[in-house]
Amino acid sequence: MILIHCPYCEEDRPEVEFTYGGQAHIARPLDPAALDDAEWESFLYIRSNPRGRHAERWRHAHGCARFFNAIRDTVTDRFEVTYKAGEQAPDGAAR
Amino acid sequence: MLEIAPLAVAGIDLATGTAAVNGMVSGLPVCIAPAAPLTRWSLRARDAGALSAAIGRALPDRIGVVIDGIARLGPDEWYALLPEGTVLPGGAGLPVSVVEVTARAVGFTVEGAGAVAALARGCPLDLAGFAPGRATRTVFETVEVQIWATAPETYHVEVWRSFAPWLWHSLAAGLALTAGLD
Amino acid sequence: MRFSGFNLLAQAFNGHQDWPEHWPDKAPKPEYDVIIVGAGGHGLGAAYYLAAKYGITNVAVIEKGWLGGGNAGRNTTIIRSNYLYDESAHLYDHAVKMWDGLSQELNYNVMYSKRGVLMLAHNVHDIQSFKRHIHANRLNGVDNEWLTPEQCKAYCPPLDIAPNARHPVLGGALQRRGGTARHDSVAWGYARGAVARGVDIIQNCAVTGIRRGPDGAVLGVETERGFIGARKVGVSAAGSTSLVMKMAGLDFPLESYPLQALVSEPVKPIFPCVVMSNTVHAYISQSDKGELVIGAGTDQYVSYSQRGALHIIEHTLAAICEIFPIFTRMRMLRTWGGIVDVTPDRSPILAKTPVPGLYVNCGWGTGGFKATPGAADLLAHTIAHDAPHAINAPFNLDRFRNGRLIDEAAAAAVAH
Amino acid sequence: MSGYRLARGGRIDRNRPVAFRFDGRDYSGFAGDTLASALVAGGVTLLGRSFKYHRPRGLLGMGAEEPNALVTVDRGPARITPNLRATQVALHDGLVASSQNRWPSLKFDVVALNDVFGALFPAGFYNKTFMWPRAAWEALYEPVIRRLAGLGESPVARDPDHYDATYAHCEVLVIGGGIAGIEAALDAAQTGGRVILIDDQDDLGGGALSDAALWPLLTDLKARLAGCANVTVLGRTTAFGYYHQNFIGAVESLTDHLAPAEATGPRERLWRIRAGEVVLAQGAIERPLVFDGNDVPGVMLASAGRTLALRHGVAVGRAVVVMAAHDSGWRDALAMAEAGVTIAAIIDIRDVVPGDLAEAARAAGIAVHTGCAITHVSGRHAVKGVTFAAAGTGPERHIACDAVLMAGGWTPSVHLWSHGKGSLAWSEAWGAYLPGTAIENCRAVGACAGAWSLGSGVITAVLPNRKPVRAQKAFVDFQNDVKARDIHLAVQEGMRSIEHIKRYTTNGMATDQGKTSNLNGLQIASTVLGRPVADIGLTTFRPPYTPQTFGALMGHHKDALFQPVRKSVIDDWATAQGAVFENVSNWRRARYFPRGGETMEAAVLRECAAVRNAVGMFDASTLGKIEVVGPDAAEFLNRMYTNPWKGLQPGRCRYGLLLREDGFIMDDGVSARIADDRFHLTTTTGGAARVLGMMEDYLQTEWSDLDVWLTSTTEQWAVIALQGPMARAVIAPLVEGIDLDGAAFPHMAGREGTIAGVPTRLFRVSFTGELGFEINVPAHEGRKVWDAVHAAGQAHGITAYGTETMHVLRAEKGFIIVGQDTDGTMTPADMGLDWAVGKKKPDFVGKRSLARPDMDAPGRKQFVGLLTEDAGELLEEGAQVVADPDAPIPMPMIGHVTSAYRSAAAGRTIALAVIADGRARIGQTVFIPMPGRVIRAKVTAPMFYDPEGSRLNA
Repeated sequence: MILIHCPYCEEDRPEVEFTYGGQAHIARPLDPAALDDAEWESFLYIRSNPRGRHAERWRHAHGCARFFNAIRDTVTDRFEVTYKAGEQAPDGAAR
Repeated sequence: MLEIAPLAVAGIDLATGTAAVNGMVSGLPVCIAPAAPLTRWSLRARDAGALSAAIGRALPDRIGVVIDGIARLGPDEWYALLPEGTVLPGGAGLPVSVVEVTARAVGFTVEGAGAVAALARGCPLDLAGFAPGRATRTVFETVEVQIWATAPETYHVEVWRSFAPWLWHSLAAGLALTAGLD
Repeated sequence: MRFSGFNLLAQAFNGHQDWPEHWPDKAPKPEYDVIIVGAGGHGLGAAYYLAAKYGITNVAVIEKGWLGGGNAGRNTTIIRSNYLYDESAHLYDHAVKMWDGLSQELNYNVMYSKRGVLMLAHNVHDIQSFKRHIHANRLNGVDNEWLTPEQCKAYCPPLDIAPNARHPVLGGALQRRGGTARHDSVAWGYARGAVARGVDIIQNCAVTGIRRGPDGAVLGVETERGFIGARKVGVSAAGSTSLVMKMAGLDFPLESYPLQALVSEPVKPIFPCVVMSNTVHAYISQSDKGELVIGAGTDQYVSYSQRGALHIIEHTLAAICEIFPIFTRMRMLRTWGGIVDVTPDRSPILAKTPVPGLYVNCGWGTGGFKATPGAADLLAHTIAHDAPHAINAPFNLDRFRNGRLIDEAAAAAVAH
Repeated sequence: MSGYRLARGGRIDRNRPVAFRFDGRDYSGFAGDTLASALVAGGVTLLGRSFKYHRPRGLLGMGAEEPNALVTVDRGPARITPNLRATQVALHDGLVASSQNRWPSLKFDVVALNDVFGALFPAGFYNKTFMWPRAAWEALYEPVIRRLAGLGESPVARDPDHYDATYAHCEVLVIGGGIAGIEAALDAAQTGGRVILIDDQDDLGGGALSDAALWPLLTDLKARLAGCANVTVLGRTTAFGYYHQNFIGAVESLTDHLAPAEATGPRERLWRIRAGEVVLAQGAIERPLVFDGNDVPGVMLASAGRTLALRHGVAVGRAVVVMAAHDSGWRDALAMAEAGVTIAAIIDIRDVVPGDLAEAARAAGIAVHTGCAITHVSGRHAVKGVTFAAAGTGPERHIACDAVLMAGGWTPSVHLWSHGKGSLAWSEAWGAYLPGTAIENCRAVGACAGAWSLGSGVITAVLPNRKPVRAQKAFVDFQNDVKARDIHLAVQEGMRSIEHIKRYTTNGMATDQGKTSNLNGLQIASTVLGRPVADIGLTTFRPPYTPQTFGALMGHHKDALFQPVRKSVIDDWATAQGAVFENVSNWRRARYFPRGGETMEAAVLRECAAVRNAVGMFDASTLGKIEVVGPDAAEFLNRMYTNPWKGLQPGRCRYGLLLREDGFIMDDGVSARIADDRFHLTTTTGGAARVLGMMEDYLQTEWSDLDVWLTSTTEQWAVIALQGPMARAVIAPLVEGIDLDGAAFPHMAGREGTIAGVPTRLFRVSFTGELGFEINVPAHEGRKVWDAVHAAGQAHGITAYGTETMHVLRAEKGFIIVGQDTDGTMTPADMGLDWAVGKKKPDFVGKRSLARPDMDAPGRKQFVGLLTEDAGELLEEGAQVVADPDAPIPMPMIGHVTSAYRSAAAGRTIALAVIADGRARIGQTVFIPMPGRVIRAKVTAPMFYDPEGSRLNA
């Protein structure tokens, strides 16, 4: 049961209050019609799936109900940092 | 053929309790009772000031804090538990959302020295530090609830109506189960 | 030396001293015709069929750890082919047909046991979904039959069909040819068979890069133990596929999730078949050693750590005991986690890639073991012919661009 | 000394005899005994049979490491538990236990034939045989193997016991209640934070309980501990798993140590503990020695012998020989001698032994043989004597004895440390792995950290012996019957990784999970491979530390509390009416209301006729409902749904179609615009949470500039669907503030007013094709309004109907049900819903995906009607549709039946289906192959009733 620091509640809360939202920073194109099928495929389906630092989205579904972003190490499952939706990942910020 | 005895009480037969239940959890007394009728409001706005003006009531600024029956649950979300009959202005045309949800949820009170232990059976939060005047949305096992610390060793639990029978019996089972132990 | 009861008896008299090494430790040769990355059941099997069916024996299987140590060594060993769509039914049934007689083919007892896979229907939606599977399976030549609750109980006595259960059993879809096999024996059987036909298996040799020529075609792989050349490289690395493919500049529609499973202490067998329930998200069988083998869905987030979470185990066991209340007093002996690679439509990718000479077999998610012989055979075919077989042609990379998905999971979506 | 109970000593209450039964015979022990100690006291040495060879097995250890003494305990009907370690079964009055894995009896086990022909069954034998003849595997070999498999019997009845679970938090969690653990807890207590101390015994003290010299210190420490209010001691509790960020799973046994009559409340409790710091004090496990005959019942660990003597006042034998490779063997022998046990001799493999020990042994009259090794143990069901020789190969000497104690050194318990992903460091001194560096806030103390002085010794693989290893019955894994020779065979056959050796031999895969076999297996592999142990490494430690009850891990998610059943406020009324229910997602909904023993078909035909001809009422409260509020409400819905919303006037309703971003239909529902900035959105029952979650995703992360907020109101509103020509007449007398006239209140309009005095949002919405209203009232008033409408409807023949009738009525109109007619792979065009797609809208969720080549390629399945040639033939939902029923298998399929019903309105059966290029096939005949026959049907438009919609707009 991982403890996740919710950037809105500013508290560490248990994993069962959260839902996972997939890879982060894949912004939906403002004008989808402008993308060709390969670019649209990348937006929909291609994922980095790294072994190591992964920028991803979580939602504090049973808490403040907000989506936020996180950098997590997919080998140790340790959260390096969490930050609010719309913000960029603090580069290399170690928590 | 392997005959398996039928269930004594099935999930479909559970009903929300209508009277208080008293018992012990980890050797401490607890009383679980249906809460008094209330009105409930979901209040949303990007700008707390606009919302406060729209409904004419003060709003807590920190998430997890309650002021006069209104808790701040998120960056743009407040939830009000107000006396029966209260009506709030609808905020029409304003960049706010005022929605009455009185009937959506049912409230229980969990009181006594064993209240934290009773809630800890299913809530993963460290409620020891959850002082009166705090409120939060969290879970009890797989069911979403809100927990309000209304007074020392006194908690108000909000749960959506259709989950209430399960939650009532899960809380009550903790009492009967451990009542005889210590 | 041939495996047989006779030889076992003969060897009993001299302390079994003459059994040879299954797969001698080999240093990699500088050049092979084909390199398979990943010594799981699929990879070892592909090497075996390249040698056995296509006479391509100058093959190396390169494994970063110990052979059979990935998902092949840690799954719940279920075999079935009652998938809905034509493409999936043909793919998985190709494998189930090959399971029959695999022990004899490999001269290695893989203990394929046709004990039946029973999928339980708990609501009207399940009934409609399973009936659709049964009718489609019949017309695709895949056995699958509808059972009433009483017939389900007769087939699997520990089942509780009480009408007032939280999720009452309203019937089931039974594939009698489904069942289980011994996972380690499959990997070891293929490894022994491949080595006997000239294939080199190189363990503890992680691939660190894919070298390509000026025309972009594959030249071989960089490894911890130096460069190993090959014009054809087949990647069958399950959860690590994304990492290996990035070495060739390819981004894949894949995400790797932990999949937890557990076994109970061994008891006298009482559970005759495999039972699966989509509604409560759990499945169960009893191994030939007497251990209940129990699994469920994946954890919710991408991860390569095999630690697993306690609340997943709690929900899985609650689900199993809801349908089999007699097992509440059984005890959990061991839990473990595998890393499964999942595609957006939950169907595998078994195809050529945009890089000439680079082939991929991945995306099997939670269902890779059951497909082992079929996937191995088709990967060998695709490599040997540099073109997919008709059965695996639909499982290409293009489907995610043109929208021609094969979405088995969607068909099970929750009801109206 | 009567039997094997010592005249004095032991931490038992000799005034409280305890009667119990084992394998049908009566015995008696004392309070403070375990089943194991009481049996040894009663002279029982044969306690079980090994898994593969069914060799006779006696006690080996004294706690969680016990691989042999596995028993079944019977606490009454449906309370029978297999595979319990007798060393961890507390004795209580009336305990009934029995041995396992033997037929017909423990003493005369026929299956021991496996042992007689053991040479035929080395490690991995089952891979080499059972392949001929091919059918024999399933017909003969596997059934026989399964008959012999398993240890105890599986429970066969519903378990009447309850289980409990709880979370807990503390600043310091100490696991292991020995001296080191208690001291760590006392130190932690000084900081004032919450401290939890876990120990699997019912009495704190761990190893010290068997060391009389430490009892005074123990008594003092336990007294100081009792004085600390902030320390919680959990006895009879096993910490079984170490998860992320110091989250520890533990199970407390609450009643198994009590006589069944006194056992009230839950049987076990799962503790989910979040700790600031974890201190591991789990001690170490003594290591057996590997020599010919080391599995004869009566051969056990020296620590077991000492515990029996000092803690339980039981002599393990009348003449005991100790085979040592470590100083602790000598100390145990001396302590046992002092307690009155006759030690016949101490044999030590080492040439040189610490002088003080040798001296003390001679002073106690114990024969000492250093530099020697046991080469054989005589006896089958009990030890009769040992043969030993200098360096194992010198001239043989014999000693008559009835027990042999092995002291092979100690293995620090690093199980939980490893679960927590702490690194391990090889220690030559211990000949085992010690904790390295932790990644969690965790430290190890006492023996499990290698910081406890138990003396020193040498590490041996197989004791030296003239006989070759393959000729020795020298056991490494006592339960799975793994001999040293099996590890040699594994390496011979090419298994070089420890993981391969473990899986090939099954060493360490029994119910004790290698606690006494992993290190010996590793040491033997190291000698055979010629590689240092530290290069080979250990197999992975996985939870649980010891086997844990499924029931405990489920907590209270059992029986009625397994999962919530969501019921609407009308459910009680439906139950009273004798409704038959169905599960839909986690709701339960009334499916039909049989009267007088009607079948479902008969009831549904009656309910349909009532709606078509008079009026019917239906509980639609379970539909998902979302209040969309804010200035940008219409803009937001415009971006989410395929339909245009900006032009919809307040007071009007619109059918909305929602796609996933991949272009496939995900949900639908009718929504009403209550005001410019307020919509009342409806979703399917199953899709409610999914739709709200998806909308919040887009709103919060893609379009966070929009001023609009979503509030779930699914359970705020009870919803009564009133459908039928008489619907308006029924509610006319109840409604105030709304002009119900057809023109003033047309189809797809929404008004606010009151009904039966209750505020309502009244919509003219019809999912049946009849004049229809959906009455939304606050849920706590739902039943009152339902009753009022039901009463008002009596004069008009009002009839309650269920989901089955709703399905038939909507099918007659060709309305789709998402999740039944669609399966997540259909586009709006496929389902004939292009009219709901706003062509002028620049974008909506899924629009770009619809432009992908395959999304409107020929051959896509399209939504159509199907009318069987035989009007009475009811198609089966899910049946496949083919163009040519005579094609060979695999027969090409062109679609399937999604919905099929008997229709009163159509006077025949009707069906809906999705068929490749379906619309182009309207009028053509298609075939539905069923087992043994083919059904012919005509493709039609998906519409069977009032195509013009005249009744709808009445």
